[in-house]
Amino acid sequence: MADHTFDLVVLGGGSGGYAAALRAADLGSRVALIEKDKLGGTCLHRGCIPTKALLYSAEVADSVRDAEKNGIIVSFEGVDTERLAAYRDSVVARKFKGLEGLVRARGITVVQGSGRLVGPSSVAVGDDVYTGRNLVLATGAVARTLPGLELGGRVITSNEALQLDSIPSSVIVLGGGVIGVEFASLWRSLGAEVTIVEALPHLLPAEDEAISKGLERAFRRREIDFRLGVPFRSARETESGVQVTLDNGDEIEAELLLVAVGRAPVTAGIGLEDAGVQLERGFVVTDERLQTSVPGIYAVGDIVAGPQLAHRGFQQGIFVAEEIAGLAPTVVDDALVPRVAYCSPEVASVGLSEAEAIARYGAESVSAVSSYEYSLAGNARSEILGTNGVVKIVRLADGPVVGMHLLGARVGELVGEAQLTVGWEAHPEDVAPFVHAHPTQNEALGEAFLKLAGKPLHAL
Amino acid sequence: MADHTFDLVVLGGGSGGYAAALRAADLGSRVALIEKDKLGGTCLHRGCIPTKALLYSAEVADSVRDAEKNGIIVSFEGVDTERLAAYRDSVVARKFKGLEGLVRARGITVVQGSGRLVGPSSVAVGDDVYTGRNLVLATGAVARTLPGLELGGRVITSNEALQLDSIPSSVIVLGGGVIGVEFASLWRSLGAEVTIVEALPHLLPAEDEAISKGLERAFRRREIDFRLGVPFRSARETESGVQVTLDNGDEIEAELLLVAVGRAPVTAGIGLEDAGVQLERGFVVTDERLQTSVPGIYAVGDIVAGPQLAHRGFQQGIFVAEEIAGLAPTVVDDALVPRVAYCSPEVASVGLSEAEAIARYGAESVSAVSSYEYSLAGNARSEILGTNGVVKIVRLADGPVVGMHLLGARVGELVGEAQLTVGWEAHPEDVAPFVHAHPTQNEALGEAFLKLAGKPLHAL
Amino acid sequence: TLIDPTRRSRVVSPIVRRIAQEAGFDAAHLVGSGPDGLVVKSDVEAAIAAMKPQQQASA
Ligand SMILES: Cc1cc2nc3c(=O)[nH]c(=O)nc-3n(C[C@H](O)[C@H](O)[C@H](O)COP(=O)(O)OP(=O)(O)OC[C@H]3O[C@@H](n4cnc5c(N)ncnc54)[C@H](O)[C@@H]3O)c2cc1C
Ligand SMILES: Cc1cc2nc3c(=O)[nH]c(=O)nc-3n(C[C@H](O)[C@H](O)[C@H](O)COP(=O)(O)OP(=O)(O)OC[C@H]3O[C@@H](n4cnc5c(N)ncnc54)[C@H](O)[C@@H]3O)c2cc1C
Repeated sequence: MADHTFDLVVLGGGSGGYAAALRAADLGSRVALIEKDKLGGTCLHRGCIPTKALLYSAEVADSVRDAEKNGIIVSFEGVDTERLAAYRDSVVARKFKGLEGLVRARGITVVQGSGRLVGPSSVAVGDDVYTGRNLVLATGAVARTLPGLELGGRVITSNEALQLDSIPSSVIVLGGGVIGVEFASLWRSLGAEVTIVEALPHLLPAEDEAISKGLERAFRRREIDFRLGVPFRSARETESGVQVTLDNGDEIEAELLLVAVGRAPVTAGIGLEDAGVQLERGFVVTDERLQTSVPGIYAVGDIVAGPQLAHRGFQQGIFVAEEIAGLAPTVVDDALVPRVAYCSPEVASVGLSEAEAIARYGAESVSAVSSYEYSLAGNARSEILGTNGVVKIVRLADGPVVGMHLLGARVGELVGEAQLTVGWEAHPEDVAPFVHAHPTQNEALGEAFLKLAGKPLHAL
Repeated sequence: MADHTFDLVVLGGGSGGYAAALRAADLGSRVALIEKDKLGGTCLHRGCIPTKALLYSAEVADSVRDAEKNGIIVSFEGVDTERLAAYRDSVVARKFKGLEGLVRARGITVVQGSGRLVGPSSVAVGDDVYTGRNLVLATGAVARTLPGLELGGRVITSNEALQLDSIPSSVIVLGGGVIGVEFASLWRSLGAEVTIVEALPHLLPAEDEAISKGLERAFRRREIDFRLGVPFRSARETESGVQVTLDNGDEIEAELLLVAVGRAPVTAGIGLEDAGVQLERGFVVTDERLQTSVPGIYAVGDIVAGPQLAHRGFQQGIFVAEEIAGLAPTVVDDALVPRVAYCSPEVASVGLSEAEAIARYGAESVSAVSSYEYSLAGNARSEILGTNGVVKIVRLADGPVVGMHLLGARVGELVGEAQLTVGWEAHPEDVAPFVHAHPTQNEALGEAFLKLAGKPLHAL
Repeated sequence: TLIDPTRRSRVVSPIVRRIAQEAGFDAAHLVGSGPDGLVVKSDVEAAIAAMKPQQQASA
């Protein structure tokens, strides 16, 4: 048994863990980063990156189908799944190489293997023990399923969905959250018949209702089927596929069933409880500065309850490294973490939905919160792209913008502006003097701000 | 001769004029808007909108050509110029209809005809005289040419270029400014051989040199030819095309010559001098609050020297309407007007180039200004889109960001975030706490801010 | 005291910083009510409101 001593030991090399390691090394710490699989974790290998590569191929397929409308004459001959896979893998490989290079350049010791907490400051990997003045837990999350629904065969998760070597002719997607709608959109673009089953009354139920409804309209136009507000009851494999029964007795059949009902934190069997790290429903409990119940042990990323997003992991990882270095960084506010769903049309948001804002600020008076929806029909660039959608801005009366909600092709890229607006507590009046570039889609944000500031230009 | 009295009379119904009219009407004024051609002016009918529609078709053509790489198998069968034109015209028609609706809804009196100043508060259109307590001049600009270079035949401007009923096999583009590089990019995507001739040493010479150089590299890869730093000497039509001779004696030949050497203000022959409105090199002279030398007469848009952009016209139009209404609006700072070139790759910027910042702030000490270039090679979303480029941020030492400069596919949409950052005088440290959504292109801005704030994440 | 020049509270918004600057003080010198002592817009606005009667009194 060999002992290795570091300033910081990070367990898990995904978005949260590697961000903590990179930033700590940058600040002068000697860092060990323990990873049982591949550096980059879910996001790089089985999450953000491969899905977004495939979704871009889907976007290309859609634009090819519409190309004639734009005067570009093409014939669509199908999807080459081998090239699709090669493209997806090449993007992942290049980012992976970049990450390995970064980690090497910062002098981080990468330990390959499965780690287990063996005390308040030590992690064992096989016979080796890695001791740090501080530990960061970043073991991430894995797809969960519903009680009674066994994974395997034609019942798959995003992991298998990403590795399929053909496009299914039909799919049932269980769960209308981000991962569900992204796969539904992807498969539809590549030719599949898709049905989404969601127990809550809306697709993307965490988003502002106006956005969910708009997405539902758009999906309806794309002939993506969905059953909302009906819980799943059971599924069974048939000869040719999977048959799903809903709680209302309805039966649906398809070639595959994708289970996308959420992701469970990976916190069992790695010695957390023994070391005194408090858990709640499987998530690691932390204070607002991300310290666990054991002083010196921090947790970041998907194992900390909240939005399971890679950039939240980055931000928390950076935070913890700076916190340990005594830099007293700014607390990460989950409400200010931007959210993007890369389905077609895209959804992007930051801050509070209208309902959340009213719940928080509108208790005393209904006029405490106001909102405005600017239709992309008024936006020239969206017209050029042939997309519909909406920009919804939620503000406090005579107060700052507290939420921005976007729907439409490519609006994911507008979330940076939305994030700074909400994060910096801008009033629409602060944005109004800055007339946006014409003809851009970000002009739609500009128009919505102008309207909220009482100065509509291209709107009534 | 009939007399008509209004609160405000606006001469010219382009971006600047109609914005002034809309905002003034909104603020309760009775407004006459005089337009000799079509409401919407250059931008809507011969500028921003039709070019961006065609450039989107060009983008579709490019993505079709690359589609195989993404696993989408298509065969490219060519450009259908009739459908291309129909698409372009349908976008313009829909925006035109929207604008007419807006102008009608705000109760603006539209006067069809050519107007001429006949006093300090009156404009004559044929036999009618329109008198306002205030006048706004907004007659816009038209393409200019070089001395000795006559327009006509195979020597065309953007007006004719937009109406071509076929894609030329080869084109020489005279002028490497925004309009020049956009047409060069468009035609190249649609199959033409293109040569740009620019007397200054760089394409987009008004942009930060790093961006110009990056664009030149990208155009070289696209096999767009260019001759920089060599003035044009002469051109003559041949049987099959146009032959251009450069100052160094080089000769180039192509089917067409597009003259894109700038746009001259439309200020002659409309009674301005007689009414006492001072001109300088053809532009209307105004104070910083856009009032001309005649009290009560204002000028907006391309006739006022400065960046000739539609949204600057909007902003100035809004400003003047509010100024007249006594709202004391914030002065429009030309340096904060965002700029986008919709070539492939796109260019977007706001604020000062590094050279401009050094000239303005760095006189005493070289360390007064610092900058950072983040390569899009580090950005996952750009990798997915298959684009190269750079985000360059210029800041003052321990001070605000004063310029942002972007190159890469789709970066035009990032200019909204850049505009607020520069406009609100944010420090990189203000942005750093807001980790951007992954994987977006706006994350590249986030990374650049992190680096400038001394906290690089995905960078060395 | 409301404004303490030795205080270094956190400010992340250029807008918040500017409103304070225009009112003649540094937002970082306030006690912040945001997460972890962050100075938010309403803190600056409250400070400005609290300063007003004082200014009138001294004028
Ligand atoms: C299909 C899909 C699409 C997604 N798309 C997006 C998106 O577009 N944008 C976005 O922001 N987020 C997206 N996410 C979410 C994102 O992937 C996660 O939020 C992010 O990966 C969480 O980072 P993490 O560091 O907490 O965990 P992970 O990335 O899961 O990393 C945890 C790492 O720890 C390792 N590990 C676990 N236990 C041990 C152990 N005992 N010893 C050693 N190593 C261990 C694992 O091997 C893994 O590499 C997506 C997720 C999925 C599944
Ligand atoms: C090819 C091209 C592409 C462009 N692309 C962009 C872009 O992507 N983004 C951008 O921001 N800008 C772009 N521009 C610039 C933009 O079009 C102009 O900045 C904008 O139109 C200026 O608005 P304006 O109101 O000053 O003038 P104009 O739009 O030129 O409008 C002036 C109007 O006045 C009318 N008029 C003139 N004289 C009289 C008279 N005596 N009586 C009555 N009416 C009169 C004209 O008919 C015209 O309608 C582009 C320009 C061109 C040529």
